Amino acid sequence: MTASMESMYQQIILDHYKHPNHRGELEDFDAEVHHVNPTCGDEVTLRVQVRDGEIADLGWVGEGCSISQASTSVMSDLVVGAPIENALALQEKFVELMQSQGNNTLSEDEVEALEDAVAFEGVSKYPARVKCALLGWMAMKSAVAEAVGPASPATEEKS
Amino acid sequence: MTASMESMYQQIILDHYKHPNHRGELEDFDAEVHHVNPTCGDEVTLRVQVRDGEIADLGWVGEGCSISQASTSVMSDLVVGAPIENALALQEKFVELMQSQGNNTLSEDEVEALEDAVAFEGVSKYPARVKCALLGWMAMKSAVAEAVGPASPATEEKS
Amino acid sequence: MIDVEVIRKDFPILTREVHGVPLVYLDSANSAQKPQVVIDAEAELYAQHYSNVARAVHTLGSEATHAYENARDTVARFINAPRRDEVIFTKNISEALNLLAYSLSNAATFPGAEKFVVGPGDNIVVTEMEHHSNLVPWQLLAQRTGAEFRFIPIDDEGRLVDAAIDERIDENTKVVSFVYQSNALGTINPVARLVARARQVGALSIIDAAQAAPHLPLDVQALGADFLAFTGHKVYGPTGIGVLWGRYELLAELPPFLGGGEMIETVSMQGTTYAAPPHRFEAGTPPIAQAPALAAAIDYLSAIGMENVREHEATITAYALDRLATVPGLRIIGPNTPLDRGATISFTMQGIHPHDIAQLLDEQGIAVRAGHHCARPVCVRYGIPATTRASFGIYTTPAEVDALIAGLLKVQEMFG
Amino acid sequence: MIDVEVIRKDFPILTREVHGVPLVYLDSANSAQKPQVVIDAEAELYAQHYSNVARAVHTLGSEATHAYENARDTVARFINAPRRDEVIFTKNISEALNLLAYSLSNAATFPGAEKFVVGPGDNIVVTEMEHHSNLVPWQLLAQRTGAEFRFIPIDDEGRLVDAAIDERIDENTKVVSFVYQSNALGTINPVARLVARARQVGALSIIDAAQAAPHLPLDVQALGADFLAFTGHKVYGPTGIGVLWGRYELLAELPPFLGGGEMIETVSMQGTTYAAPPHRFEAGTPPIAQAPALAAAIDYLSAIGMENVREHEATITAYALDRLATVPGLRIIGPNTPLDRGATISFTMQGIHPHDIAQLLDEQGIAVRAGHHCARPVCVRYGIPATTRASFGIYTTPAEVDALIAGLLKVQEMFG
Ligand SMILES: Cc1ncc(COP(=O)(O)O)c(C=O)c1O
Ligand SMILES: Cc1ncc(COP(=O)(O)O)c(C=O)c1O
Repeated sequence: MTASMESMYQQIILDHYKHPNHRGELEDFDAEVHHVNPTCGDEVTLRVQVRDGEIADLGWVGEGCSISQASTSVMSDLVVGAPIENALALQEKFVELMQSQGNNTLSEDEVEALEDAVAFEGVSKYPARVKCALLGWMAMKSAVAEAVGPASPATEEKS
Repeated sequence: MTASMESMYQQIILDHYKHPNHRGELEDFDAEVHHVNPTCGDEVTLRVQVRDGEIADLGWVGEGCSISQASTSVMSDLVVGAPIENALALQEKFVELMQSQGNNTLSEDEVEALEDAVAFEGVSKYPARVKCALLGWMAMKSAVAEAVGPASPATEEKS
Repeated sequence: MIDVEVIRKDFPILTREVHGVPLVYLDSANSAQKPQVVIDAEAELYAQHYSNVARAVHTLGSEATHAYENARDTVARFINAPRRDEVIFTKNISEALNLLAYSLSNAATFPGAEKFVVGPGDNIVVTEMEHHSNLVPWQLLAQRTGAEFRFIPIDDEGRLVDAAIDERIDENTKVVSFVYQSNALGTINPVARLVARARQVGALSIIDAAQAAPHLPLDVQALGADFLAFTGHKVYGPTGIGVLWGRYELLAELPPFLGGGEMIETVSMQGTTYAAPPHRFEAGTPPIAQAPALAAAIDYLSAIGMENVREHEATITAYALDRLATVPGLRIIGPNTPLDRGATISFTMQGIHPHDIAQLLDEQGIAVRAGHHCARPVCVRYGIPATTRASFGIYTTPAEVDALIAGLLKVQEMFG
Repeated sequence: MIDVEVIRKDFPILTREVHGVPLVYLDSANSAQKPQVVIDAEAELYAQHYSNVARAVHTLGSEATHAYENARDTVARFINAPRRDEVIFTKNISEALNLLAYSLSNAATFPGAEKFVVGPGDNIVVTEMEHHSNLVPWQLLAQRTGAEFRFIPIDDEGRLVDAAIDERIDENTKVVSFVYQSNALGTINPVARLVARARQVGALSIIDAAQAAPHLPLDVQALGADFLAFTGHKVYGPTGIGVLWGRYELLAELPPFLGGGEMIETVSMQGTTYAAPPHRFEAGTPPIAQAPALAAAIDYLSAIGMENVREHEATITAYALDRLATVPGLRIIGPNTPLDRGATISFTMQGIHPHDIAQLLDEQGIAVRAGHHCARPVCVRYGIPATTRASFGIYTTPAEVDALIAGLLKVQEMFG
């Protein structure tokens, strides 16, 4: 394996792809979203449960390349149990990383907070694949917005 | 004047422009045509009189650049009194000369037959001006066709 | 046979390394690389003979016009067009196909163009294997006019269902537009059969030759269709230029598409009359520098000889099909024998997404494409999200096919 | 001030001779010459980083995409666009203007685009000094939709008749499209006034900045119009590329124009959904190599500074107007003072046809244009068949103006 091959397909990504976390359908949930990447056909269906301003649980099923599947798995690990605010802040940082075209300017702290998600940095050089890496993160953001949003007063009661 | 300036604006062209031949309205004619070069606004109205298979007379009026005016004058000199067949053959040779893009392959005899019209050879290098040089010749061809054509049985009687 | 090693020297990019390994470019169906003569033709025009064309009466204008119009002659010879003024320059083949679709809908309000009108009750037929550029323009035309949009389905091998040709193309068909060689499957379609059926019902026939032009000799007189189009960047030419060829009698009556400079005869505020073809369809400043560069590409191909190109690519394709058959879990999408197919091979591999395959091949220096190749209905037809596609050209060597096979095996190992 | 002699060294063609004399290129309004950096940018992309864009997942694809999308950023900065995705690449400005005209007529059959529909009772307003590329598309739109085509007349000095602005643009006006700087007259129009009036009546405003972009700083936010377009080859960039800028909210709702690869979101035989701007309007393979070359041209201009460009050209123009006034029988068509006019001067000379003038100047190495400059209504307005036009750019020197004057006097002598 060449050095860049490693950078792109770090063991982390392949591991998550082969053994994804939080994969499965959540029974008890506040919102469900279905996101598709039309250019490559990757898709994910994601459910979240929100309690006391935290993402209490999250489950997803999907089809797609290793990048989209592994990224969704990594994202799940990072946000389950996290305050919504932190999850969305992480999401923003991840989007930034993906749009960096290989020249990220994140601080060390930010890099640390992204944990395994930093493995996807190499993807940012490939515009066609950035969307794959973002698929799960975008779905999470939509689902959380739906679960807590003003459009969903039901959620208000629960919090 | 540079050599090429001379080749393009030979004295012949300027002379014909300043003193055009056969300019004027023919009273007794078999056909009249009006041709316009829409790209530069040059125009010519041309009348012919056909007798015994010959262009007995021709007259024209027009507006335009020296090339279109001089070319029409030169053409008139060449075809008045000529058998229609010869006039049309000359017209074809002139079109050929104009489409030669500066590399004409006419024989010496053909060149000789074109007389003053050979002065326009330099024009063939300028696509935008070829139409100017052809204006009068095209008008002559149309007018003759109209005068003798099957569409005009009146002409039949006259011949 | 052609000498690939000699040819490769003409393409500067082929000496490049990618991720520290020599480039193996197997994505020519997406876009072909450029020989130095093409790059030079464009640069030389700018450095020595540039000016706007047609409108100028000065020397540079006449030189640039000459170069531009010479390119039209070159294209006419390349496709054996009976007349040079049947060759229209567009920006790419997508524009060429849209030009036709818009000219047809413009017929509804254009005096004298009644015979081209398409409307409710009429239908437009394409195939299930079209590139989006020969599919969406016709869907949009149907939407604008109320005509029906239809397609001829494909079978499991990636060939048109023959029986459907006579059925889908019927008395109400106004347009039959189809791809000569499929960019997604490699299939070469029965052009004569489709053109004959179109003619039988009085429909216009249009050939998308984007993938045929780089690979086989084209002869519009022998093909017999009404229109044919191709795109410069796939025939080793520059981007920014495409070609539409059409029968002169049809072009002469077709309403204009884009309005602007140079496509007019005379303009007034009360109304405008239009120039004769091809200028009627070339509004605005054309691809002045790209036309001679396209001509250089065509001259380059012609010097090799299109029959030699076809032969070379047939050999490579047969070799690649044989070798790919040895890769476990690999499935060819499209014809898996060399018969009636071109040098473009799509496939899937058990359990590995095409995007992962392509990316991991790239890490080994091998450029292939992954996705639906702008022909999503093909993927839908075979129930797959995407394919990986390797496509070959005049510079492709058997060693590059070997590199592809080795690369695929390595990918399987990583995902194993 | 800028150092013209230094600039001239960047343009290889300026060392050329024509008819044995050094070239004096005074036809930049027709098309500008190219600095070496522009020629090199295109050549380098082909030789080192070429591949199709967007669709590829390999390294060359990512490099080419990067270069292409970077060019979009460069253009966005050049015109101070608030968002990069408001910048659409077309083949030239003619396509950009037609794109708008067709998107508007497509609104009639495009669900959700009702607000853009144009039809009987509505009107479309241009000016009497439009280039055919900003005139014919609107005539054709009127023809397709039944809307009325109107124009704002010009006065004897080549300026818009101010009173007509409020009169012609009325409550039924849907589109006001006008030239910023006239290519035939040199006039710079009152943009703010026209945009304000269009906004007042709820019409879309469109600026043809083909002749403004090379000469003065452009700021779409300050100009306030809804759309603005320009063309690559006039800003010292390559042929084969143009730019349409539009407000994002409008682009987001505008129906597509050309259908094909890369402008879609998802395609099926039953129907298609479209990508977000700018991709929705960029069907097919874009001008991949031309985009970085255009960016190189813009970077080149920006390094000089557009304020410096304007200042240099104002000086040359004032000088040329002074000198031309000394030529007997010469009449300026358009403003004959430097106020609100650009570096493009049209004129006639008593008794000598413009074609003859241009040809005889060419024989002296001086390239000017003669004709109606694709703005025939202007010639009709002044009752002349054509004009001779000298136009200046960043590389024009006072000595070249002197050569023009001497050349004109020589022409008069020949015809005397
Ligand atoms: C004012 C104006 N608009 C539009 C155009 C058309 O530009 P293009 O031919 O590049 O489309 C031109 C130049 O020819 C022009 O001067
Ligand atoms: C069969 C076919 N048709 C049309 C196209 C569109 O070509 P372009 O993008 O150059 O318009 C392509 C290539 O992308 C193709 O393969």
